[in-house]
Amino acid sequence: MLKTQLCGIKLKNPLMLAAGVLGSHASSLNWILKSGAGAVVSKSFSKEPNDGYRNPTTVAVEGGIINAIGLSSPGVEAFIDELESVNRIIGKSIASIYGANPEEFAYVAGKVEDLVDIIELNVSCPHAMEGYGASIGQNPELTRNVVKAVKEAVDIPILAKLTPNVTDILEIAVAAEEGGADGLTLINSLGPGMKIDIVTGNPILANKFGGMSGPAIKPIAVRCVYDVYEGTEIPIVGVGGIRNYTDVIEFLYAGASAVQIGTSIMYEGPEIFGRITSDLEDFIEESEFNSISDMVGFAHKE
Amino acid sequence: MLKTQLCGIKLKNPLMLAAGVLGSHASSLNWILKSGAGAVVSKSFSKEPNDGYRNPTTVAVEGGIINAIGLSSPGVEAFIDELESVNRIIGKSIASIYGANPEEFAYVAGKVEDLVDIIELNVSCPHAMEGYGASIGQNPELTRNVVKAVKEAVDIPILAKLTPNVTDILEIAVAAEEGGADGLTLINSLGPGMKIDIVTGNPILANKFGGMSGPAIKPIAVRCVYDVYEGTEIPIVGVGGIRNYTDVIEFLYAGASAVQIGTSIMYEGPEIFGRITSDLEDFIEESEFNSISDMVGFAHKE
Amino acid sequence: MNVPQVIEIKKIIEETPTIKTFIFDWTMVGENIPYPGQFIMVWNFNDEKPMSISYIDVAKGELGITVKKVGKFSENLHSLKEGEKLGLRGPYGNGFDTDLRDIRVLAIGGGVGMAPIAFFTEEALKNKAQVDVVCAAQTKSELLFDKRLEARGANVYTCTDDGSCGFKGFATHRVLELIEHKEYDWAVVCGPEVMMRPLYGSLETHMIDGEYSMERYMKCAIGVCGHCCVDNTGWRICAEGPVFSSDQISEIVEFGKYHRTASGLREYF
Amino acid sequence: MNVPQVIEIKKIIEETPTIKTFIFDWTMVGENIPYPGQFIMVWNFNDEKPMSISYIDVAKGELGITVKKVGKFSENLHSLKEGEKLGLRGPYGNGFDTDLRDIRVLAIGGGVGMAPIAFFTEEALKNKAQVDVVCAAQTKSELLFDKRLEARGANVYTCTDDGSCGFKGFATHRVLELIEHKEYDWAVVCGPEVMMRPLYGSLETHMIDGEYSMERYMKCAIGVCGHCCVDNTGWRICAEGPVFSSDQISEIVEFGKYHRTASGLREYF
Ligand SMILES: Cc1cc2nc3c(=O)[nH]c(=O)nc-3n(C[C@H](O)[C@H](O)[C@H](O)COP(=O)(O)OP(=O)(O)OC[C@H]3O[C@@H](n4cnc5c(N)ncnc54)[C@H](O)[C@@H]3O)c2cc1C
Ligand SMILES: Cc1cc2nc3c(=O)[nH]c(=O)nc-3n(C[C@H](O)[C@H](O)[C@H](O)COP(=O)(O)OP(=O)(O)OC[C@H]3O[C@@H](n4cnc5c(N)ncnc54)[C@H](O)[C@@H]3O)c2cc1C
Ligand SMILES: Cc1cc2nc3c(=O)[nH]c(=O)nc-3n(C[C@H](O)[C@H](O)[C@H](O)COP(=O)(O)O)c2cc1C
Ligand SMILES: Cc1cc2nc3c(=O)[nH]c(=O)nc-3n(C[C@H](O)[C@H](O)[C@H](O)COP(=O)(O)O)c2cc1C
Ligand code: FES
Ligand code: FES
Repeated sequence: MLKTQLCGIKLKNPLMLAAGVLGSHASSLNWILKSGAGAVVSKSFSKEPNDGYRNPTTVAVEGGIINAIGLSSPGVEAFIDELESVNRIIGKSIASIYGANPEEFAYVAGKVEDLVDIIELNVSCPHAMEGYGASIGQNPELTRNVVKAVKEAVDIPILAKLTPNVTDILEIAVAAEEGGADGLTLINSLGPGMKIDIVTGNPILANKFGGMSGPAIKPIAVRCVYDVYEGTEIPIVGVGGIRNYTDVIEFLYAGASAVQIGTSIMYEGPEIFGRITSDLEDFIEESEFNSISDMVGFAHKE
Repeated sequence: MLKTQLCGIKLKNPLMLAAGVLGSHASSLNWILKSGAGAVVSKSFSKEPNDGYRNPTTVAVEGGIINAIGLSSPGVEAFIDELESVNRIIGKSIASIYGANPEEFAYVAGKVEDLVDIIELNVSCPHAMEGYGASIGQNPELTRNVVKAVKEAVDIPILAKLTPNVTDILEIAVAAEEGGADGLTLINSLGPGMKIDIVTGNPILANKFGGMSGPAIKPIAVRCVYDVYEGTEIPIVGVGGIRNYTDVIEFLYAGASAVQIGTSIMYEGPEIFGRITSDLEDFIEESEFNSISDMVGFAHKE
Repeated sequence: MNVPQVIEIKKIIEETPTIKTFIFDWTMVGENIPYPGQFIMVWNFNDEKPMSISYIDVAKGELGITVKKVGKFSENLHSLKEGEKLGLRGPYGNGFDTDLRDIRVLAIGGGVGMAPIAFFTEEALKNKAQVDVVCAAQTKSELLFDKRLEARGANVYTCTDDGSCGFKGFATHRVLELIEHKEYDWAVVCGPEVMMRPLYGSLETHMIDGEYSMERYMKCAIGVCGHCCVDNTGWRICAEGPVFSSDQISEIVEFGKYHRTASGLREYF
Repeated sequence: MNVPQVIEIKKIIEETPTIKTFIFDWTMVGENIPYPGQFIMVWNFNDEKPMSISYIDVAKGELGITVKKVGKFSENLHSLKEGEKLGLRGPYGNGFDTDLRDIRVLAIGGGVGMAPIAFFTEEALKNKAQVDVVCAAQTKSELLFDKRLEARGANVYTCTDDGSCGFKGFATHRVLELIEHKEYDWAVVCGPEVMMRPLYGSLETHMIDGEYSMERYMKCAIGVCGHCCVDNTGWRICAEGPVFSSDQISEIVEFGKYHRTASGLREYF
């Protein structure tokens, strides 16, 4: 009953694992698929290996966490081994990639194209090294160019994952659409934010600030999806703070065709996928909807 | 022991009421002053009366609320009556004003200059009517012009209150500083955000989206203060999610000279000012600090 | 709790030509269980306004509000049918003291002000108070909850502006007559402020303390916006109120004089 | 709880030339009370790493960690004095089963792997288990907690690579000798994986089930980043681990073979 599709890719349900959460190894990706996710997004990886930031890389805040993992990545060559072991029979596999310029993005995308169903472009990490992540996604021109280069390099669908940390997310979304994105993933983590230890005066994260995620960011993510739905034509994957089936419904109503779950895995583990799919089935059964796609954009009705 | 000063104005403590919370009448402003606040900021008011948005104007979200009151205001003439009744002997009075252009801001500021100690410019409301609020504060040029016009019109200190909903808050802060702001208030409510009712599909707020406030936004507010402290010379008033003395300390360490408290009044009423001042006194007594000003910017130490 | 729960209207009762009661299923646990004097915010998907709780049944898990048709919002509610939905959040505010065993109470309700008075009276009676109710309306057909409270064991004294129920005159007159002949320890009052103001005077003169329920324009109802604050104390009607003691009323200088509109402009009664 | 609490080092104990124990005041309530096998994240205001809890005293409200000097971070900890501060968050992870009344337990610790083994042994003894401890180190002066556990009533068998304590050889050899002559119902193991791997083989051959504590590079320690997940099950060392049963170990194909560095690249042991 939860069957749906995204950019022509069939999904057994609209729930996906969000990038960077339990996504570094094929083993954890497979565990999430077995737990009921319709698709999994890998941790973002790059051409060359990268250690990421020193610890502390995460700290709790009200309603979630802030993190500055710093895009640690073993590099595409090593990650190919992982992607080859993802069980694509029980669910779909999405590679999240990052790079410093269109060429790097295109290179990495080309390397993994045959191993995954969709490629997600991380142009939105709020704590990436200078030149990476949000420094691309905060600029419509750079965003358009990265999307365009990857679009030209691969034949599978590509999602551009955007940052909410801009004056006008619709402007960036339109640029990504123009660049040829098949869909948009909204949103990457918020802020960034900071937490300071009151005894020593030290910002707790080694990187000082980090992206905020978890239930607290949901209202912002839902608004981003709502706004971008009105101004673009391509499908949207909603992400940010989902913890319950009601949160999933909010995102669908706002205009998302599918959703991703990240931080909430911290509260109850991969089982969250099974619980939400079953709650969602119950909801649809009792509702007047016949399918997930019926629900997409429902909040925009007159 | 908590005595400090802001833009040359003496404060018995660094705690202020934030604009728009219990700030529409002299009576509630006086209640807050009696409860221990060092200063109170009025609800933002304008030249002409404005009803604001239809209800619902607030709804709870994880870690706070979203609101779209819509800058309701009885207009400056009526508000003068309120300001005249504020008890400026027990604490300082700050007028928050808004307008559509530099002239309106300057007009309203001139009208109330003699009745208050400081004027705060709301160029940052995330749910204002087109042309007001954040549509000014998201543009460095417009921000500079509004600040400049008010600076020329009045002789008392002026604070520019900025929105976090921009790609680079430092850029706007610098513009405000260039315009002649004596200080900066960071941050207005976040997002905006949206909450959708899952039964009917309606966005709950009548305005559909609204600014997010409360404990959940604190990490973002602290980071904004930290960043702007590094890039500007004028004092900063920190606001966003303060609920405890530890939150106040985080803001001081990040670089705020004073702080404002808004949404948390919902949890325990005006008594929050008395509780936090007393906790803050205890903290300083046991610490190596001798004054509030010793603590300002402590997180930037080497 | 500060999010509207969308609930079907279970039952609609036509109380008078202009007043209807709407009954909803309501989860009766903890802070969700309302007490008399509290209100809920009612969202009709276009606007949201406060309504006093006029009825509860804890065992059945039911809650009722009673709405008078006076303007756009209340007219819309009156147009709804059973099975249609409204969003409810609350309960909000403080409530009347009902712990009044053996106390001789005079409960006074004017017009739809009888809504919280009816709920109060039922609770007070359960707590073994002796309750006389003054039920005031413009005309006989508009008398609200007089029969309901009589059936529960209260003495109900009605009065109407046009005398159609026997006693012709305002609640003030009815009350004056009563308190000159009967002893009361406590009064509970809800109605238009133009009615409550003189009543307050009379009750004070007769040294009858009590509680008064006030209305002010509400936006948030959760104590943040400050729109419902009253002069000169600054108390929030939605948090410190809507019910105030006689002593508190004496500090509310705007009581009976003015309130504020949506913009915050004062409007004199 | 997932925020470092900055706490003064109350006491520092030099256990061996390369190992120190750090004692802190710790609020012992609810989920804050650690059990053996759990770890905390230690922040020295420059980096943050996992350390097993080696000691608690619930009555006194004390917790201890025991750190071996091996690199930059641990060297920095060793340079600290009593009264200086560290940030601690946790406890994290699952723990060893200590509910082992009358069970004959063989507890095996290699090097600083004795840290959780010591805490385990004390708890298991309190629960009336019979515990034999194999305490392995490179040389006699590096033997950790052998005296402490003997004093608590465990039989302690030491061994060192250089034979300086009598028995020359690895923990594996010591254990083989023991299990060929004595009956055990349960084993508990912590140490380098190059030690645990052959031990696991021997214990399986002798049909001795038990629990093994593993280490992997940790970033978040709260089960989100996925950096500590192991092949092929995907289990998180910080959440489903660090302690795994013999059956679980058989599913962890990388056990004793490889782990991952900060970037996520595999590094073979
Ligand atoms: C604590 C409280 C309890 C109430 N209980 C009841 C009740 O039990 N039954 C009942 O019929 N009515 C009750 N009201 C009044 C109700 O909230 C509405 O004001 C009323 O229904 C009129 O709304 P309207 O839009 O139909 O008419 P309108 O013509 O739009 O309004 C008439 C008047 O209602 C007042 N009003 C309008 N909006 C609001 C608002 N958001 N908050 C407060 N007052 C407003 C204004 O004074 C306005 O002039 C209560 C009000 C308060 C504050
Ligand atoms: C669950 C767990 C419990 C531990 N308990 C103890 C203990 O009780 N006592 C003790 O001395 N050590 C313990 N460690 C090891 C400790 O966390 C450090 O790895 C060790 O102190 C080395 O750090 P270093 O920077 O000094 O040396 P380095 O030379 O920087 O590191 C040496 C090796 O330590 C490992 N390491 C480095 N950083 C981390 C990290 N963030 N997470 C995990 N491993 C890392 C790597 O394999 C690295 O190659 C534990 C590790 C884990 C995972
Ligand atoms: C620990 C952590 C690591 C993350 N790493 C990545 C990443 O590598 N690439 C990416 O696009 N997003 C990354 N994100 C962002 C998430 O994919 C997601 O957009 C965000 O956390 C909001 O969703 P949530 O609230 O469900 O976690 C990371 C988030 C967390 C918490
Ligand atoms: C109900 C409400 C109304 C507000 N109205 C105003 C306003 O009129 N002018 C303004 O500058 N900020 C206004 N704000 C923003 C607050 O002043 C403050 O910047 C924000 O809420 C963050 O602080 P907090 O988390 O302590 O509430 C309002 C906030 C709330 C919750
Ligand atoms: S209605 Fe907002 S404070 Fe009462
Ligand atoms: S260290 Fe992040 S999941 Fe275990």
